Amino acid sequence: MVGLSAGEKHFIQGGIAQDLRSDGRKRLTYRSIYVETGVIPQAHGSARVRLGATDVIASVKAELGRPSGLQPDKGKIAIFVDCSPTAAPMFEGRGGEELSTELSVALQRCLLGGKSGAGAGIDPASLVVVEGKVCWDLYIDGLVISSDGNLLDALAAAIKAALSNTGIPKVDVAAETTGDEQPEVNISDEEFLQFDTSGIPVIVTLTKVGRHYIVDATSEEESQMSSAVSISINRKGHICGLTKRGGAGLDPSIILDMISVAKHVSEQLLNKLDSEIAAAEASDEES
Amino acid sequence: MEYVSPEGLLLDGRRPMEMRQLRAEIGTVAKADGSAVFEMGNTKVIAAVYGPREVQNRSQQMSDQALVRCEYSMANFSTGDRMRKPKGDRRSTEISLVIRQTMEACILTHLMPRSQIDIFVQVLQADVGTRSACINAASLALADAGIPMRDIVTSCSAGYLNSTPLLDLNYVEDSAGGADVTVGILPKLDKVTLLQMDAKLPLDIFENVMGLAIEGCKAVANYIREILLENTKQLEYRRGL
Amino acid sequence: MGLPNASGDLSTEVEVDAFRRLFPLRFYEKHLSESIRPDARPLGRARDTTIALGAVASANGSALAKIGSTTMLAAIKMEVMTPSPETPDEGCIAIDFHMPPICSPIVRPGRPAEAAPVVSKHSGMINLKELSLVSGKAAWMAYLDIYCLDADGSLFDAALLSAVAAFSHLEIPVVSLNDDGKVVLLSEEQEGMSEREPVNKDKRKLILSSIPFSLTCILHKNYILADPTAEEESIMETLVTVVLDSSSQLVSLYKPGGPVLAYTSVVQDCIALTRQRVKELQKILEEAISGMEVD
Amino acid sequence: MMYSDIGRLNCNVSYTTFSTPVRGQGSDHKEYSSMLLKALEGAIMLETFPKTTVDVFALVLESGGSDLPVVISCASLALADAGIRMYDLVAAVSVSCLGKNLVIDPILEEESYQDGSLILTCMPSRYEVTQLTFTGEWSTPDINEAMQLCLDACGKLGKVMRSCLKEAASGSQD
Repeated sequence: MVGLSAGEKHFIQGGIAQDLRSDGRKRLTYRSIYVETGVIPQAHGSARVRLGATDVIASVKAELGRPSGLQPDKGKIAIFVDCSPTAAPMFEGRGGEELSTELSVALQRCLLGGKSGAGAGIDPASLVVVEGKVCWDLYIDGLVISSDGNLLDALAAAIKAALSNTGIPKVDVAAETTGDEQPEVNISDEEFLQFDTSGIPVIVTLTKVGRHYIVDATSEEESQMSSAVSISINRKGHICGLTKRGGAGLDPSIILDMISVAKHVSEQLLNKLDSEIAAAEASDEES
Repeated sequence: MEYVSPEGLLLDGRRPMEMRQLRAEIGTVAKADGSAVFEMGNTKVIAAVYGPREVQNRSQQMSDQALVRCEYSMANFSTGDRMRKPKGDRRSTEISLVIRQTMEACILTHLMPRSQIDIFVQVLQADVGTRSACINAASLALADAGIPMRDIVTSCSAGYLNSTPLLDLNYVEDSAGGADVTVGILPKLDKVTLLQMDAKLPLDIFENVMGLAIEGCKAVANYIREILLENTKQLEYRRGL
Repeated sequence: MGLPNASGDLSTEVEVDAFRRLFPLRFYEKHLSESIRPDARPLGRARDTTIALGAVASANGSALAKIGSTTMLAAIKMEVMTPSPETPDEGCIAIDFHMPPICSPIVRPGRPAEAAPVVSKHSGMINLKELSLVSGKAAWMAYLDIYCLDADGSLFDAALLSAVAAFSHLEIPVVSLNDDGKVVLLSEEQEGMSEREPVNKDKRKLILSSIPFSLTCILHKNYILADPTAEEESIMETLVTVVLDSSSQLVSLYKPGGPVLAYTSVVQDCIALTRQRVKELQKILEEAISGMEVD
Repeated sequence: MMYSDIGRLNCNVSYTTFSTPVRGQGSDHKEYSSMLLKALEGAIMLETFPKTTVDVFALVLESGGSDLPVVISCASLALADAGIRMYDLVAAVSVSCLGKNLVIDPILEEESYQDGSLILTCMPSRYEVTQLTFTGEWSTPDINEAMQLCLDACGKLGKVMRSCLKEAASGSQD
C-alpha cells in the first residue's frame, strides 16, 4: 500500500487538475515504454516490458492438446498472471492471489474475445492441427516483477510483444487415422510458424482522479483513484473488451466519453508499441 | 554416457574447472529497497529486499535482533515443462528456509532490533543450482539495500561425474545423477555457512569436490565484488562526486 | 456462584427478550413446565412440513423439503458408468451433503459443517440392482446432492425427507445402445424417431420398497421435545434420531452422546412419537406426488 | 484483522453440483465473487459501519444463463432486506451480441454462441454505472445501443426490485 500524507495527496490531485502530473507528464501521456523480446529461452515466445518503474514479463508456451468437444475447430488459449513478491511485500504467500486473479480475468476478457471467438486477438481456429483431434494449447503466463501502477496495460503490451516473438513448431500429421484414435504427429525442429499479431489489441486504462481521468497512472496516482476503466482496442478502433475497477459509480455519458478518448490514445500507443517491438525483435536477432 | 570427453572437455565445451557464465545486475526492481538479478548459465533469478522496516506481525517481533524472512517462488515459465504449482510447496519451503538461514548468518541482525527484513527471490529460469543463484542474488540485493553484513555470502556447487570433479553442474550433468555438493561461504572470513549434499561420495573425493566448490564460491565473490564496485562508482558518478 | 438465584430474582423484572438471551435454559424450562414451547407448539408436535417436487429443472429428480424454516434442496443427476466386477449388475448411489454459507451464520465458506457427515449416510431403501442397464457393462450412477439452504434444527429429518422425495420424483433418462455397444442418451425429440430400441423404456421410475422417515427428539430432564429448532438444539444437547420405514419397522436409532441418559421407556416414547410423525410425512409425500401427477 | 474506519465487504459466489447441465464440482466461483464485490461496494455506505464486516453469500441453485447479473441484483435485494445502508439498489443486466443482433438477458445456449457480451450494473435512481464489462469486438454505435438497452432494462428491473421490497416490508408488518 502506498502511504501518502494529506499534502502529497493534495499535490497529486492538484497536479492532475492542472494537467501537469508530479512526474511532468500531461494527463494523457504514457511513460516511456521499453520492450525486450526473447528473454525466456525455454518458452516459445517471451517479452519483458518496462513502463517507468513497472516491470513485467510475459511468456508463451504451446503444448499439443485435444480440442474440447464443444468447439472441435478451435485451439485453447489460457492466460495466467502471477504477482511476484519481489514487486511488493504484500504479494507474499497468498497475498498476491487476489490481484493475480483480477488481472488474469481482465486480460482474458480483453484479449480472448467472446465465447464464439469473435474479436479475439489470436484466432483460436489458427491453432488447430487436425480438427477435433489435435490442436495447440497456448499458455500465456504473465509475471509482475516490479509494480508502479498500470499493470494491466503493461501486461497486455508484454503479451502482444511475446506473441509477436512466438514461433510455434510446424506439425506434420503422419497418416490418416480412423475412429477415435489420436493421429501421430511429427513436430518439426526447424520450421516455425509465426502469428499474425496485428489484430491483438492494446489495453488503455483510464484512471479517474477527482473530476479528470489520466492514462498510465503510477501507484501513487492509483491510490487516489475513484474508479478506473480499462478498455482494449485493436487497430481497427473496435473495442475488444472493457472492465471497470474501483467502487465509485460513473455516469453512462462519462463512460462513453472515456471510450472515445481511449480510442484516440490507443492509436498512439499501438504505433509506439509496434515500433518498439520491431526494434526489440531486430536487436534480438542480432545477438 | 560420456560427460567428459577424452580431451577433458564437458558437453557444453566447458572445462571441468570452469564455471558457467555469470551475469549480475543491481537495482532491477525500482520500488524495492534493494534488488538484483543474478544469472549462472541458464539459471536466472531476481531477488528483492524490503527493509529493515516495521515488523508486520507484532507477535514475531524480537527485541534484541531483526527478523529475517525469505520467500522463494518459481515463475510458471521457469522450467522446461509448463507447471502450475500452488505456492508454498515443500521444495520451495525448504529452499526458502535454506536461504533464510544462510542470509541470517551474515546479516548483523543485532544492529536492527524490532525490525524486519524481507528477502524475496523469484526464479525466472530454472536450470540447475537455483539455490546457489538465489543466495548470490540475495547477497547482492542485501548489499544494494545497504543492510549491514559481516561479509557477502556466495554460493556455488560442484559435482562428481565420470571420476572427475566438476564445478557448477549444468542441467545435463545434474540429471546424470552424480553427487552434487552445494557450498555457501563467507569469503573474507573464509568460513562455510552452508553445505548440502545429496548422494554419496568417498571421504577423500568429497574433500576434493568441496574444495572445488569453495574455489567456485571465491570466484563468484570476486565477480560480485566487481559488480558492487561498479555500482558504487555509478552511484558516486550520479551524485556528482 | 450466585447466578442461578440471581436469575430467579431477575426473572420477574427483566424483559422477556433479555431474559431469553441471558438465561436461555431457565427460559425454556419455564415454558416446558407449562407443557408448551416458545414457538407455541406442544412438546410432541413437529413443525409444519412441505415438499415441493421438481424444484431443479436441470436435474433428473429433485425436491425441496421444508420443516418449519429448515430448508433442504435435494437433486439427483444420473450418469452411466461401468459397474465394478464384484457387483456386475448393480448401480451405485453417491450421496453428498453440503452446508453452503448461506444456510446459517455459523458456517463459513471452505469449512464443512460438523453436521454434514452425520447426515450423509445411506439408508438402503433402494435396490441397487434396479440401477443396472447391461449386466457387467453399464449401470446408473446416481449422484444425490443435498444442499441445506436454511439450517434451523432437525437437519437430518429434513435431509432424509428431501432425499426420499427426490428419489420418488426421479425420472431415469431413456438410453439405447449404439452399434459399438455403447450406451447413448436419447434426447426427447429423438425418442420417437430413433429406430434403436431404448434399453430401459419401462424402467423410468424407481420402485421404492420401503421409504424411511425420521424424527429427531431432544431429551431434557423428563421432557421429550420433538423436531427441535436450532435454538433448542444449541441449548439442550441430548438428541435422539429415530428412523422408521413406511411399515413402521425400526431402521436406525441414533443418539450422539449428550448428558442425558436415555432409558428404555424414553426411547420407546420417542419411537411412538416417530410412528405418528411417519404417518404425517407419508401423507405429505403422497400429496406432493399426486399433485405432480395432476400437473 | 487490521483496524479500518470503514466497513468491510466480503462476497462469495458458489454453484451447486447440479446447477450446470454437466455435473460439476460445485466449487466457489472466484471470478464472480470478485465481480460481485466490485458491483456492490460502490453502492454500500461502508462508512456507516466501521470495524465490521458484511458477508454476502450467493448460491446458484440452477444456472440458466445470465448468472452474474441475477446474482448481483439478488445480493442487492438481500442487503436491503438486511437493512444495510445503501445509496441505491443495484440492478444488473447482460446483453449478448449474436452476429448483428443484440439479445438482452441471454439464456445458456445463447451465451455459448455469443460473439460478445456486456454486463452492466447500475444504480437506477442515481443513473450511475458501478460495474461494466465488455467482451468480444464492439464498434462504437453498437456500444451506445447496447448500453442504452441495458440502462433502460436496469431502470425497469429497479422498479420491480423496489416493489418487491415494499411488498416484503408490508408483509412483515402484519
